[in-house]
Amino acid sequence: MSATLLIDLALAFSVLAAALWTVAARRAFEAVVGFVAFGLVLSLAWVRLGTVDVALTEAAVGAGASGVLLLGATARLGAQTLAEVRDQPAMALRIATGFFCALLAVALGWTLLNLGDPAPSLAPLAAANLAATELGNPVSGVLLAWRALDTLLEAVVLVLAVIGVWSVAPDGAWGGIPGDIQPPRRDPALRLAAQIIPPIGVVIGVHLVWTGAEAPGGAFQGGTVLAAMWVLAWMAGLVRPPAVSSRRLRVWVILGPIVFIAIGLLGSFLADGFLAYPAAFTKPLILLVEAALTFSIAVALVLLLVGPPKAAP
Amino acid sequence: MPPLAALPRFVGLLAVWVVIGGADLKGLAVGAATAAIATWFSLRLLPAGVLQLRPLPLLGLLLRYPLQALRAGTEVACRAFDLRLSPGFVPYAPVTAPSVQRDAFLTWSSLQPGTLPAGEDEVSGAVAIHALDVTQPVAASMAAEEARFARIFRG
Amino acid sequence: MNEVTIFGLLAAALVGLGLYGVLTHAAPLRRILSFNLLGGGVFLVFGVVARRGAGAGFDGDPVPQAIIITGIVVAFAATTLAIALLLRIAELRQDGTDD
Amino acid sequence: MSLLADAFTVLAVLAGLFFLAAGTLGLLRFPDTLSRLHALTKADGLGLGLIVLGLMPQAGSLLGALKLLLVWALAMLAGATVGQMIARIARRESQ
Repeated sequence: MSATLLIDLALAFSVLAAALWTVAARRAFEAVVGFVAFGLVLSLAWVRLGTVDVALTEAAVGAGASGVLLLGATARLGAQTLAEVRDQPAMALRIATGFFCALLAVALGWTLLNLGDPAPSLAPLAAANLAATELGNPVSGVLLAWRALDTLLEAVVLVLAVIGVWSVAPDGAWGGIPGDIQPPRRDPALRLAAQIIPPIGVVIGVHLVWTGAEAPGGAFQGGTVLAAMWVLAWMAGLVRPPAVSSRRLRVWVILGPIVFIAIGLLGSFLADGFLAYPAAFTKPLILLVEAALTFSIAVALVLLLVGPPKAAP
Repeated sequence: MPPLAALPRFVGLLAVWVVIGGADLKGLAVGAATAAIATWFSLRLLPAGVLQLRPLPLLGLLLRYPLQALRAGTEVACRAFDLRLSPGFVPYAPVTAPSVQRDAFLTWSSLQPGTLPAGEDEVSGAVAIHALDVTQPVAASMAAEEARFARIFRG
Repeated sequence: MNEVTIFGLLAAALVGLGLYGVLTHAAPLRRILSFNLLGGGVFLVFGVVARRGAGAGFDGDPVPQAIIITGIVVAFAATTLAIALLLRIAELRQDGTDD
Repeated sequence: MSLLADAFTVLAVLAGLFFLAAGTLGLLRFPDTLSRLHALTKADGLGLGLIVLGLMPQAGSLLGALKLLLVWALAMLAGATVGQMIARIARRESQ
């Protein structure tokens, strides 16, 4: 048995163990900790599957941002589970459910082991079209050129999620500052870290976007890092977001999708169609879209993590 | 913003860009713009002039650190094997008044052998230092480290 | 046996486990967590398919890989919305104004 | 020369692994939360540092080695910060 196989097995067992813990833990807090661990080990599995782009996204979004969100929610929920004892399914029902879920897993596993050969692949096509985008990273090429519509819709989904989160605000709080007001001097250690780390994180986040054209990275990974840095400063009480009624804030959130759509429409007139790039300007336009997207993704993620407004303006 | 006071930060952040991204010319232009934005953010979080570092004492402190880390790690490792513990809190009143310098010293001391600051006492204002072995001279080593640490700041 | 086999089986197990959690947990937060495990399993299926499609000098088929990134971000957006609803419901219950 | 560098890497990484294992042992054996934090901030920090030190000759360039050092510095800063925050809460709860 080779060393890489051993590593893969160890990784798979760690992911499965963290997932089991997440489902079986007694308290919500323990389950959330299990879930964060799940995301981190899973991101290593992505590296082993040869896709560092996904690994970065998983670590930043799946473990990092989700962890902040879920831990915050657990703390605020406290002992409230929002479930009654009578909501728990009976043992017999649980066993039956478990049986059918296991059956589904076995069927899926069997299918995955018996996929036809040779495997269908769009890799040669992606490689052939990559040259036109002048990018070195095929995943960025797919995200911003070939499947640009998916990426545009994804950016729009983030905007919709922000609208959704804001809309659960209590009536009286509409138009106020989003999120809890953080105590200005909660913890000296946190405050010090929030004074030193964010500028370094900004450099790392922008670099992830910049390098995404050639190497693993991109708008989503970099944008998440930028958002995390701002949220860190916010948690330490050093910065606060503008009110949700602020026009400036709203423009920031939609800037990315707007620029994307505008350049897409440009393609309708100057190139082959909507979201196609004029050949001579492909790379600069992609970089422009990516920069605007990064900014709006970062703002949207911050607003999603911070939550709806809590108090009147 | 005073441009000269921000220069060391800008240079430091640009250095971070070069370390993670290399120094090709096109990337460096983006890196400089990024470092400028990051410097602006840094100045918002920590105004210029609050932390004035003296390069040589700072270098001395950093060069001494690997030895301290080795001592700290070895001590914990030994105690993990033979479980010779008498854990507890030792109150320590830092000489430095509450400030960024003091916060920095406390974070620094949590990486030194045997000491872990665990928050201030509401009444006395002294910092409760948790130690694995309270029979060691914890307060004395904190005081020595604080004197050493204070030298890296100007003024 | 190779990484495709191992992570393919892991993906199947995660889908089953996540679905079980969604169906049997009564507390909404635990269902959200389980739903994300289920999602992780589905993404891993995509990842295995991408790995099988390695070629043209790439470690995997970049098209499914790009879709996974899109999926992770959309799943996160859905999770934030679910959590916001959950916290609001909890707030209303605490105020005793939910009738 | 490269043999010497490889030997150094193996030794340093093994030493790092030893301290990580010792830190984990402390995490399991120490009696209270605050003592366990010592195991995490100090033994694991040293373990990670030795692994970084061992990998530096393998980085291939000065910038690569400095990048490893940057990772370690950020990990230490994060560890020291979180360690103090948990210590503060643990002390309040133990009182």
